[in-house]
Amino acid sequence: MADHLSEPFKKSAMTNEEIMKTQREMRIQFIAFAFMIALTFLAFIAVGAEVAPPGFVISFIIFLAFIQLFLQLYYFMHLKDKDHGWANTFMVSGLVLSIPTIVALILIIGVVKY
Amino acid sequence: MSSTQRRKDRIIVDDPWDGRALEWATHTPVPEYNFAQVPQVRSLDPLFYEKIHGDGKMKPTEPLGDIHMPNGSFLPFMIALGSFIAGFGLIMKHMDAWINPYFVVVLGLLVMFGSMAVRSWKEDHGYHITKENVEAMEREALADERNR
Amino acid sequence: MSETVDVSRGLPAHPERATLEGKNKFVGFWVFLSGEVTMFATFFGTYLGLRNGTAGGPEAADLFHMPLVFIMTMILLTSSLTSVIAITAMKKNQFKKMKLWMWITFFLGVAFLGFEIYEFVEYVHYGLGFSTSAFASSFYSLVGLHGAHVVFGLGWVLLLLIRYNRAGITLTNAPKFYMFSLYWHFIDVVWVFIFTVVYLMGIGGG
Amino acid sequence: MVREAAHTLKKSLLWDLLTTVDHKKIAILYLIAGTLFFGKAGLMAILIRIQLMIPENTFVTGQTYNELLSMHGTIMLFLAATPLLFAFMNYFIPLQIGARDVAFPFLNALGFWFFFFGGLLLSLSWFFGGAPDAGWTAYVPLSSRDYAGIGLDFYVLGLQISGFGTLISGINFIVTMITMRAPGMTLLRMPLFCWTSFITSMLIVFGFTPLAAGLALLMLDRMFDGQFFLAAAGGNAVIWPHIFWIFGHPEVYILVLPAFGMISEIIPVFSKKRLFGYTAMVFATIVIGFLGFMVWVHHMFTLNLGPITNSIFAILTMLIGVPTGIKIFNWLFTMWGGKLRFTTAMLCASSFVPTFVLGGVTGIMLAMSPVTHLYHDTYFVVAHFHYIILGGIVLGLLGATYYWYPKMFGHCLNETLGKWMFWIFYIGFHLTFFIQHILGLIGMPRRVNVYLADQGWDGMNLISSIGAFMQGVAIILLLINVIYSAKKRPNHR
Repeated sequence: MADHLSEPFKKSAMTNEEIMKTQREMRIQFIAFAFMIALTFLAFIAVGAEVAPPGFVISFIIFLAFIQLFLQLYYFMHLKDKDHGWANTFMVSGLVLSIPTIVALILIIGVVKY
Repeated sequence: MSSTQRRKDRIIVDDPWDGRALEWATHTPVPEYNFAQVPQVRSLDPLFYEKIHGDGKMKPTEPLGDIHMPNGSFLPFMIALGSFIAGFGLIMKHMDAWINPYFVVVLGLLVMFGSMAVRSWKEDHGYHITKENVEAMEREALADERNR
Repeated sequence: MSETVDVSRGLPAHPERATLEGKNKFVGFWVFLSGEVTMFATFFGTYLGLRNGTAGGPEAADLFHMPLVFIMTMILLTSSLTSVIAITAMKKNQFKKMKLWMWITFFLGVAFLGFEIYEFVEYVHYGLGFSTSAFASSFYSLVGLHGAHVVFGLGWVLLLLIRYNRAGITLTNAPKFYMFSLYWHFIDVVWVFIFTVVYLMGIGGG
Repeated sequence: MVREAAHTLKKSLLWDLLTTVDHKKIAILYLIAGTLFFGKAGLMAILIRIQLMIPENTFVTGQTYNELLSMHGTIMLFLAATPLLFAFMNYFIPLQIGARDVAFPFLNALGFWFFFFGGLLLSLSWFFGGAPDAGWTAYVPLSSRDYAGIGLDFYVLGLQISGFGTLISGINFIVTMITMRAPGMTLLRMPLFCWTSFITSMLIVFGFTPLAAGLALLMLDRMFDGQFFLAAAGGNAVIWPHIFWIFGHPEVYILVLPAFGMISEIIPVFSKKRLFGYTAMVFATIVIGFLGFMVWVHHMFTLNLGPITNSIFAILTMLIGVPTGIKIFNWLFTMWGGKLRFTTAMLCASSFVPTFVLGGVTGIMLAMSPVTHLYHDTYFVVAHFHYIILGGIVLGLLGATYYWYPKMFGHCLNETLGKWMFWIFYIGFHLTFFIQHILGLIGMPRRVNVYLADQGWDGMNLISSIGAFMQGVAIILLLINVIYSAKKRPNHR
């Protein structure tokens, strides 16, 4: 029991199919990484170029950040996989409950009264 | 045998209120492994269901066997003690302390994170209560129940 | 309660979740991360609420330099990828490869941390102390909290790498490495929002 | 002695308690520590009532009064109610779902010790220059360096540490209920106590993290001269109440939901009927948990944040009445036509229902933002939340104590003493707090340490204090019962 738990393995129990799947996943993760780099570039350029009005630029880069969030969570952290139901439940709950917090701390701190 | 005697007097009945949920299905006092065999749940209010549709005992899902249990540890106390020392050190900033408060803070953090590191470093797989022990304990509990 | 794992066939495809203990850690760590989301949200909210409160001190647009932030972002994003590679190697039972990529992740993290410390020192030089203004306080506490997470993560992975230097991949350390990689990705996610909300919005006005 | 000998080297009891990771022993530790803090904070409440018994009393000074008041609130919520609930959650969640232990036994112990040392740190404040004195909400600038002494430092760090413990335990309970359920125990077969504890733990995860952030801000502000709350440096004092109540409102549900669960366990057993509308109960719990996060601004209606803000939060607050109402009716329908046995546990559980309705109705009244300006910071508010906390949480805890005591300690508590305790407590409770509704409506502000004789408040305050003494007597009766029953071992079936 206990000896099994700290014993290294000689081989992997992966089937060929699973190895293929892992490799496919790796490819997808490289693509996701490329996307993330591209999105970062885009965000920096959008701000650095100073062509668009700030209001638009800000909503644009925040949108890009949310795409990156999605890529990280669902591809790098495997939230898209099976057996992640509870992980999804909690992560989505956390993100949803963060929204009123952030909105309140920006908008309703008594500076402007809505 | 004096402690058996003591327990016999003390423990009155496993299920005094005619309960419905699983907690009334184990012995009293609850053995450290809770259930010798993990019960099969067949309905909401599982124990009540067995009282109506079965023999009033939970059906087991597994044969009696070794039971894996976690080891006790002093580290939780140490980790919390470390945080306490660090916290007190921070407060000492506002006292006329004879010692540099940051010394206390660092000491506390060392105790805290050091204990965490020890926890991570030492592999602790717990221990097993052997099948024989479990059987003996169960027999004893049943005998207690009959003697009441 | 690892009785269910058939050890003779070799490392299971998901070693981090093969035992009940691993599965517990897996679920528990995700719950912990979701709690971290709301904690960081509070810090982000505080920063966003106070970022115009400069009280005559230095402002965001005067301080932040795009190139530095860009390099830091790239380093952290890359370290996120390297930890993914390490975990894939772990699943395939390639211990040496996993170790290599975990070390690379570690050093990328150290580089990031170095830049962050350099950056903070620089800002203090420009007159942005912690108690200069509400903007300064909330900036340092948000970015500093992220930095503290990085420090903790680095200490954690260093400990794991030293402890399991020769151990190979076991059912005990696989969950640990996996949880570290989740943590590291999470740090990266937070940084994505920091560079967007703090730095780019600071430079881009608004 | 096989049962005790199994894998135990001869260890002393103290060492066993310091190192245990067994959920049942940790539960007992929580119970003892929680009872001690409960007794301490209860004593403070009695002292407060002694001070307010007669007009212009000089029993304690204003400063001491402030400290008593702040510590009473802080200890009761963080260090008494929470661990007492955790005691029952720790003991009965694994048993009710058919597990051998919680998911992380080590973290379970860690959670307890964090809580314990946090509480210890907070209590040390009495010996190092005064307890916190800015109310349990510690609003800035009252709690800033300029106005508050070292007590607030103890408040910030003590709560931070005990908050870690609570958070760790919350995560632990969640994972236990996700992965450790016995075969056949589907989610919708979990006992309602487990369900409410699950939602409570979720609220802990999402509520205690903002608290940790808020306390960190206050700590930075006080210890390292941060400028979060000072308008002169660009800060904003409204940040703190926001963060505090983003945590603080869910905190109320963190405490009351397990009490709901206890009531939902007790009522079916003593009605000999299954719980009416189990599924509706579960979903009502989830909805309450979610809405609990969306209403915090109703604590800040008088901060003048604007009419639209106030309206939105007023409406959301009133919405909570709907799932709560579902629960109330389900309890009533469970009892309806059942074979009722009025044991002490059942007395507590059934009297919980009307008491909680009273607290809920005043909650709806307070949710109306225009009228709140009249009620705000009066004894009406005090009466409202004590009806929720004492009439809800404490009655639930008392019921659970009488109900689960035989499982935890092997013998029942004496019923005659129990019934005396219940009636003295119940009558005392209503004497104390019902009258405070009226006191509040005729204008007595909360948190004052003296009042003048000719304001028409004397008689009512006297009655209120007498009620408080009765509650104290009731709790002493409970302790006597514990000792008495350990000797006599009564049996009931």
